[in-house]
Amino acid sequence: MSSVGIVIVSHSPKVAEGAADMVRQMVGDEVKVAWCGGDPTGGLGTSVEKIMQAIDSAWSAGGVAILVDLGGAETNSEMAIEMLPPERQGRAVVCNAPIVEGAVIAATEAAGGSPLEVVKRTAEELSPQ
Amino acid sequence: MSSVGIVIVSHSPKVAEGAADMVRQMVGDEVKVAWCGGDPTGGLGTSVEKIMQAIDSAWSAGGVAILVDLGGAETNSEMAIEMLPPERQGRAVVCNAPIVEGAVIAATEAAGGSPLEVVKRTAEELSPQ
Amino acid sequence: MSSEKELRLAMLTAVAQTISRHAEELTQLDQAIGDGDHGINMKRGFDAVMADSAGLVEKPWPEFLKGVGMTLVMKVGGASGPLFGTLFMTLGKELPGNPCAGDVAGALEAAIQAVQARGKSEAGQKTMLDVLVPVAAQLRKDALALTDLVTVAAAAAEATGPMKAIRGRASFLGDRSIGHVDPGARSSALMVAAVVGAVKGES
Amino acid sequence: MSSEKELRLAMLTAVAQTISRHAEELTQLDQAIGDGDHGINMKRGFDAVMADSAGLVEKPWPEFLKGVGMTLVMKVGGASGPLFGTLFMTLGKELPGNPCAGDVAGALEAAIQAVQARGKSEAGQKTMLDVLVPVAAQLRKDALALTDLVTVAAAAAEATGPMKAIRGRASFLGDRSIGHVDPGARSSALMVAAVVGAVKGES
Ligand SMILES: Nc1ncnc2c1ncn2[C@@H]1O[C@H](COP(=O)(O)OP(=O)(O)O)[C@@H](O)[C@H]1O
Ligand SMILES: Nc1ncnc2c1ncn2[C@@H]1O[C@H](COP(=O)(O)OP(=O)(O)O)[C@@H](O)[C@H]1O
Ligand SMILES: [Mg+2]
Ligand SMILES: [Mg+2]
Ligand SMILES: [Mg+2]
Ligand SMILES: [Mg+2]
Repeated sequence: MSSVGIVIVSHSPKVAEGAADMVRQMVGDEVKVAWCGGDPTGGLGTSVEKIMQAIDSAWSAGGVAILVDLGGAETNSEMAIEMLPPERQGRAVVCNAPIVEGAVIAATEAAGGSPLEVVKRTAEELSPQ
Repeated sequence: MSSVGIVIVSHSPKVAEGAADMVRQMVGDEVKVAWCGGDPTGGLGTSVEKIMQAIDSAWSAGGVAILVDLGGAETNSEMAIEMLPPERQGRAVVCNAPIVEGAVIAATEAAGGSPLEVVKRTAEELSPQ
Repeated sequence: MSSEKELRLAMLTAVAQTISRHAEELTQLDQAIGDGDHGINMKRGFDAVMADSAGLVEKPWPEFLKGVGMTLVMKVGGASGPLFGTLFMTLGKELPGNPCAGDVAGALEAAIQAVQARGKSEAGQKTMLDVLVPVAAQLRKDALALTDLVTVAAAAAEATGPMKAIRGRASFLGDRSIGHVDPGARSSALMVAAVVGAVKGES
Repeated sequence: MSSEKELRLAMLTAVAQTISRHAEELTQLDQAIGDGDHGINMKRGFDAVMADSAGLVEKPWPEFLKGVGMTLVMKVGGASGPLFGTLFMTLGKELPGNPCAGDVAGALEAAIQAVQARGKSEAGQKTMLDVLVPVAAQLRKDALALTDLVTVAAAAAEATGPMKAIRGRASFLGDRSIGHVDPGARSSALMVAAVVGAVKGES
């Protein structure tokens, strides 16, 4: 499967899991989806380690689009991207789009086989502003 | 408490509950928050009845700001607003903002005592586009 | 049993049956360009309507239609719930207590207006409206040509295939929504056929 | 035990202790204008660093600092994690194996650049940068005036009180962020004081 993978990174594991459920309902198994949420000890927050694992499990030849909620989720995701093996960098991007709406839209676009830039752009443009 | 209440309406109960957790973490008990998610039999979707109950439980003299995710959540929320008692209509509004980010921002604004229009506008303007 | 009451029951039963029989097909259409729940949603809605049918059909046409619409609003759970719900509720509001064939076109036109307002949508966007609008036009042209009505509705549903979705979840697919019939258009055509069948006394 | 290694251990211990002692205060600052977890986050980060301290202090300064930064990145869990983590990692990248006082200002300036890039932020936005930037400037002016450094850092943290937050969660509060000290600014000042204390041989 080379369609772009989707990674959902929320401060709340419930939000991340629920958003992944909504993605699955739209795209079934056509797209790899992974999610993570919660700080390293399970409180509200994010964890670079969990983000790296989620990126790994959603990895596809087409790269991954990462959807985040607030500040720390974004900063930690960008940090995680920099810690990827060099050959994966540049093929993992954080979308400037709302986490839930953006994940559904990005996944729908990915299911159509669009490349990473198009998946990212579609999530950013089609989401409610 | 007259600060604007926050209602979170997602297709997924997990998303709605997790977003409410994030709101609570930001504003504690300063703002009433209610959430609902799932269709009338618990699948992914929304339910006008549950939305009306959530509006009722977050109701405040300042009104309620409703955050929704995709299409059906918005349409069902607008339907629910029309079915409110006349004296409550016009004091319940759907924000054109992302559900998770918008809920946190709207609640933060509501905690400052801003009126409904300002809460709505802030959620719509400050959210990632 | 008054014949009007019988007609209401026949219509309701026919619509609920066709939705139930085609639930799987509607869900598959929605799987192709949406979230794959339209058949499930519609069946849940009309099952709830049928559970109330004994009481509903007792009421005169306006209250009957409003009751059906309200149950759909409450039970469908998808975007189609408030949209079809608004359609039926507005039909109920517009039709007189003893409607004749000539009243239906105007009531349907008003109901379509209400659906458009609720959905922020219009015909041409690959939705239920692409069936409802030509059906209203045909009714306006000839309120008694029932077989034509079914043909128009079925053709209009088919004609959503080549359209690009502009509203609803299918719009997320952009050009890839082209080539698939819209589920809400299909369910609208099924309901028209069922209603006409009931009026003609088929079963 | 080499005196450099002792110094690393003293610094680490002093920083971890001050964070732990002020965790409640940091969390309260964050409750006022954020999500109320900054003390918890920082304590989790430095507890993890201390759990590794025996191994970390064995390493020369660059690897030591990179190790501390990496642990903060992995364990803090809030926005401050990658930001302070980047600060320490960049200090480690910039400093030579045997740094002298004169090397610190330049390394800190580079580290601040990296934090700004990571946070898409700059001084004046009511964040940790509002302490880090004046501390670097003071170091550039006089790398040996350690007491002044502590004074500058403390005053800079206090000075975030009247600022309006432009970055981080506190920015959601708009004008209401005014009148509260920024938690990350306060933790930065605490760390500066702890490091200076360790250098001066206080405990
Ligand atoms: N804004 C709208 N205006 C008109 N019809 C719409 C609109 N949004 C969706 N629909 C109709 O609803 C159908 C989908 O219904 P359903 O699957 O039950 O809801 P959901 O999309 O919430 O899962 C679409 O096929 C379309 O005909
Ligand atoms: N973009 C940013 N640039 C610089 N510093 C920031 C930025 N965002 C947040 N901070 C700092 O981080 C602190 C908050 O850290 P913390 O509470 O641990 O994380 P979170 O905000 O994710 O809960 C703020 O007080 C501020 O000093
Ligand atoms: Mg559907
Ligand atoms: Mg649905
Ligand atoms: Mg915080
Ligand atoms: Mg936090």
